[in-house]
Amino acid sequence: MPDRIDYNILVRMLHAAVQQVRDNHQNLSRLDSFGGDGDHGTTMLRAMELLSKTIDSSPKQLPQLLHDIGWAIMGVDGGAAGPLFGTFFMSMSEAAAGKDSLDIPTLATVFDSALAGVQKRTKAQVGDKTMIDALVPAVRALRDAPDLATALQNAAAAAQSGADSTKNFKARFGRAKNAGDKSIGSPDPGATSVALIFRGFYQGFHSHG
Amino acid sequence: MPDRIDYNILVRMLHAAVQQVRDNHQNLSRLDSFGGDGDHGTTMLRAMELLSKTIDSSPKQLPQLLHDIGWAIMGVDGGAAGPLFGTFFMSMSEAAAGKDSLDIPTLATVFDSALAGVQKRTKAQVGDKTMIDALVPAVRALRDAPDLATALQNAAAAAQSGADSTKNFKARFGRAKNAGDKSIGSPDPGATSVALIFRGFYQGFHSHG
Amino acid sequence: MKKFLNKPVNLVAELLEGFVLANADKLKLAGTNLVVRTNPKSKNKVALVTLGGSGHEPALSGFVGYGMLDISVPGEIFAAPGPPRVIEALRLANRPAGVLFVVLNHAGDVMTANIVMEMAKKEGLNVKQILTHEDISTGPRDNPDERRGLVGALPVIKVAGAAAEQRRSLDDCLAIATRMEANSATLAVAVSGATHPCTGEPIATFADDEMVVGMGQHGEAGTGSQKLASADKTAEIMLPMLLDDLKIKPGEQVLALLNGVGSTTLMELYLVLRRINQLLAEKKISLARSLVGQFLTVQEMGGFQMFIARMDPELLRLWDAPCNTPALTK
Amino acid sequence: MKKFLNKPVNLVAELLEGFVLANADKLKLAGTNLVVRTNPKSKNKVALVTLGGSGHEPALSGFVGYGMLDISVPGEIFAAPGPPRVIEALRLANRPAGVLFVVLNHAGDVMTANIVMEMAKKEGLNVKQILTHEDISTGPRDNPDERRGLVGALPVIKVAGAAAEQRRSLDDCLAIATRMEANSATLAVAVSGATHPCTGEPIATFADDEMVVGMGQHGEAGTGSQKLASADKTAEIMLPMLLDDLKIKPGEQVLALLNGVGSTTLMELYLVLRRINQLLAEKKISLARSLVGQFLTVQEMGGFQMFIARMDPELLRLWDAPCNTPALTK
Ligand SMILES: Nc1ncnc2c1ncn2[C@@H]1O[C@H](COP(=O)(O)OP(=O)(O)O)[C@@H](O)[C@H]1O
Ligand SMILES: Nc1ncnc2c1ncn2[C@@H]1O[C@H](COP(=O)(O)OP(=O)(O)O)[C@@H](O)[C@H]1O
Ligand SMILES: [Mg+2]
Ligand SMILES: [Mg+2]
Ligand SMILES: [Mg+2]
Ligand SMILES: [Mg+2]
Repeated sequence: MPDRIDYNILVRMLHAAVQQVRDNHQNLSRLDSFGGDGDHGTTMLRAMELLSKTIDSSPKQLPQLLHDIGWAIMGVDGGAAGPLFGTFFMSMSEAAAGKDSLDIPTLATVFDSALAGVQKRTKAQVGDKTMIDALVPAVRALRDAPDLATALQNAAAAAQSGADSTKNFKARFGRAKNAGDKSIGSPDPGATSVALIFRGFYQGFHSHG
Repeated sequence: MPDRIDYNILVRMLHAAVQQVRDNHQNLSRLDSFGGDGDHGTTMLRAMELLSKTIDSSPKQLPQLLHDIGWAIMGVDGGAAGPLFGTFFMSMSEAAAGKDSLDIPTLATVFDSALAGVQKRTKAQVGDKTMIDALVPAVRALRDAPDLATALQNAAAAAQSGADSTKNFKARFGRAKNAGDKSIGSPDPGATSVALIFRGFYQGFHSHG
Repeated sequence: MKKFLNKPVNLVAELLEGFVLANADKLKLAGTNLVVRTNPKSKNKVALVTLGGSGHEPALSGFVGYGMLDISVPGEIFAAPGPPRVIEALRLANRPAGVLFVVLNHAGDVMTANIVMEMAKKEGLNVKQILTHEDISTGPRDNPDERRGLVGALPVIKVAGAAAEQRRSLDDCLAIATRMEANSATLAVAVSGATHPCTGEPIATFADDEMVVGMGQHGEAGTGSQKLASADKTAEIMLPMLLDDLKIKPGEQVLALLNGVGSTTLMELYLVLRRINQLLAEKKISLARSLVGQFLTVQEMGGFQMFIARMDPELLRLWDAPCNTPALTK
Repeated sequence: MKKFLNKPVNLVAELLEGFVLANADKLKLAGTNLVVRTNPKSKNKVALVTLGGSGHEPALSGFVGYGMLDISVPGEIFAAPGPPRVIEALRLANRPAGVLFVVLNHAGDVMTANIVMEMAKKEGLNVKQILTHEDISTGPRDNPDERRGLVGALPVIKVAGAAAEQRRSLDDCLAIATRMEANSATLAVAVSGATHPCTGEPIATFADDEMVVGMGQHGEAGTGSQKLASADKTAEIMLPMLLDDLKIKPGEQVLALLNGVGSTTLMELYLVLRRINQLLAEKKISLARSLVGQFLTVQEMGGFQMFIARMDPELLRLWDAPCNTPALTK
């Protein structure tokens, strides 16, 4: 396994994340239909297709790619998810400024920045049944891993269990907060998207032969 | 039985007609609901209540009363029935001009005038499933009767069988014409109203003791 | 449909009270519930008067105001007013310049109008009548008696009203209204019914995936029951029927009016207008003007009326002239 | 509900095409589907920009035109536009006189607005933001973050837009908008749901005789599920809650706005306005102005928003000032 994520590896990771959302977007919309407005899968699919297109159109340079992806996703016009996931990638780019590859401490810093960026946009805390519930543990899991593969594997697992944990919560942010108890029993769609993306990151990294 | 209809007898006849519609207005609306818009009973009830009020407010003079009743019914704002029944009474009044009572030939003339007035307002012919189907035979029956009681009894019977005959017709006038075959099987509401009114005329005349 | 209503017998009186309250700068009630302008038009100008059932708000009283109507006589729900209030309106409007009396072709309205026109003649009122009947679904062009008057009354009132404000004579106003009317065609499509606000009875029923082309304002059955189509397809079905009826040729200019009748959204109507524009362009017909809105409604019914008219330079100028009414302001 | 639609992914682009076609005298598209005035306002006047989801036609793009907005940034159906198109709009509107940026309090809109305001600051654009949040059902007056922005955006845009046309400074326009906003209160009631035009999914469901006071624009549950009431009774339930929230006292002047959200008819809204007028008279509060229409809709949803605002002479003057937009013309 490589000990740095360079442009090419990042692209593989991103493509794998795109594929995860492609495969699961219907489930994401279904989850959003319990408390929200049922469009999260559509929005995420559009965001990921834009991501994929941006890889083709953007200069082949790591921070620039992350920036362009973030900006493209911001423009998805799909409600809360666009600005939040857009901010995620744009904040990654800020922390990756000047770097053409990421070693493990840099990767942790980059994801810390992504989390901080998202948190600047929302007052949602862990437990409020949002993407924050998957993002916080995923980013935390990245910090103390011995190598990149373990870091990304742990992050994916933490994101997944963070997403799973939202099943029992009552939504306190986003559209779903107005739905009362309707969302209890199913995981938050945004948190589920975060888990899919981190799973993709790990798979994309791992498949690197 | 009297051989002239004076103001007082006319008032009794009118009151009895009002009562017939009061007792049957729900059925009239029901009949209108098959092909029309279901309001004929309501409209006729409003027309007849106005008739009844007009008797109280109008000068106690036969042609004037018929005129005022016609004008009041014209103002009922209920679609086709108001102008048609209003014309009916106003045209009676025209033929009764200058008379304070009606003998049998005059009565025939007065109802001929009523029918002619209505026919001026509509191109509907016998067989088109409208009030014309009851009105034409009723007025015809009045013409050759030996006395007023027989005249009014025959007219009531003829109106009723005219109304009954409409059961098998397909509406070609009024709202019901747009309903296709929906009105086949039930009598025309307007024709049924005519039958009720003529029944009332006869009863009111007859009850005069 | 669940409606916010009070007692049915008071419905029209109460709705008129709220209506003039909401438009107090433009309208008030006069006489026996006649809707008149707050600031009456100069007596030197031709007056426009119309009549029609209620329950189609904002029509027809919503067209009272500068540049359009002077008086509207609202009837009961879906029912023409009787002659007494209509002759009252014509007496009120009567003036040397004359009165143009706009009647939509529906049996009750026409019956009332005929009675009233006879009275007006006897009384020596200076009134001329124009009958609107542009619904192509109920009869061929050469049998206009059978054609109902739908939203096409709006353009007729608009251009004749503009002519009146420009002090054109009664004969001119009538000629303009007649020309507008003769060059108009409307076709309706319905996809869901409504309930009568007084009786609670359904007006028309539909199969789950049914749309009915040609359905009338009160749920009168149309001939064109078919499967619900897309916005584009619906435009492709309906527009050619209208162009055909009017025999519109390449190079001509048309006005398109899309009138939502209730729960069909403006969003949907914009899609239809977009396709109309494309289809006209293909045929080299120019979409000179368009108007999209809910002008003549049928409660919460789903569907719309597509109106097309051949326009000439004068009609276009009159169409563009200023007006200030609750339902249309230019 | 059966709708006339084409492909969902093209819905917003297509509806905008039809929308600007129908209002070509007032509007056009610029940049990335930004709705702008056909005749731009002088650069010496403050510009007004807003953003918001589509599917609520005629809102918000229907308020673009003389006396109201300069640019509207329409998002996808029921979804805020993302920052890129909004910053594009602010750059386009930017001018020495400044830009007033009107944001309705909905999570997505606010998130976009916050990002964009940070960018605008960095870029040195002369922009100030006003947030509208007058829905009294979602939070107490002292917790304005929880209050959604409903039809109250219309009067805010109207008075601030009028001030801008009168060459008032950006600070003045902001102060006027803020005063209008602070004196506004809205309460919604819903009786029947709608379907999402892209997914076909129902937005909110109701029991047969249920009405829900406080239901939001996207079917967000309200607190006040109760039995469907008459027009009079509904006014009697809702109006006091608004007057209470605003602490309106006898002798004060109010503006009442009734916004039908879809299949509730103007007819019904007129009944409600009539009762509001009576109730206000009883309390010696003056109904200075009123407006009834369908301005901010939620597809074919049944129900309406009742808006009340305390007015002062300057706000009334600005409310009465001329405007010329698809949805409101004075
Ligand atoms: N204020 C918020 N803070 C954090 N996450 C949020 C917020 N609002 C929404 N989300 C996330 O976005 C998801 C919904 O996204 P999406 O359905 O695409 O947007 P919308 O709710 O505008 O339709 C939620 O499941 C949640 O995870
Ligand atoms: N054109 C017409 N000629 C003759 N009678 C008519 C005509 N139109 C309607 N009617 C009569 O009126 C009746 C319907 O009256 P009503 O329901 O009160 O009016 P509307 O049809 O306007 O609702 C019909 O049953 C028919 O007898
Ligand atoms: Mg959603
Ligand atoms: Mg959404
Ligand atoms: Mg009827
Ligand atoms: Mg009727």
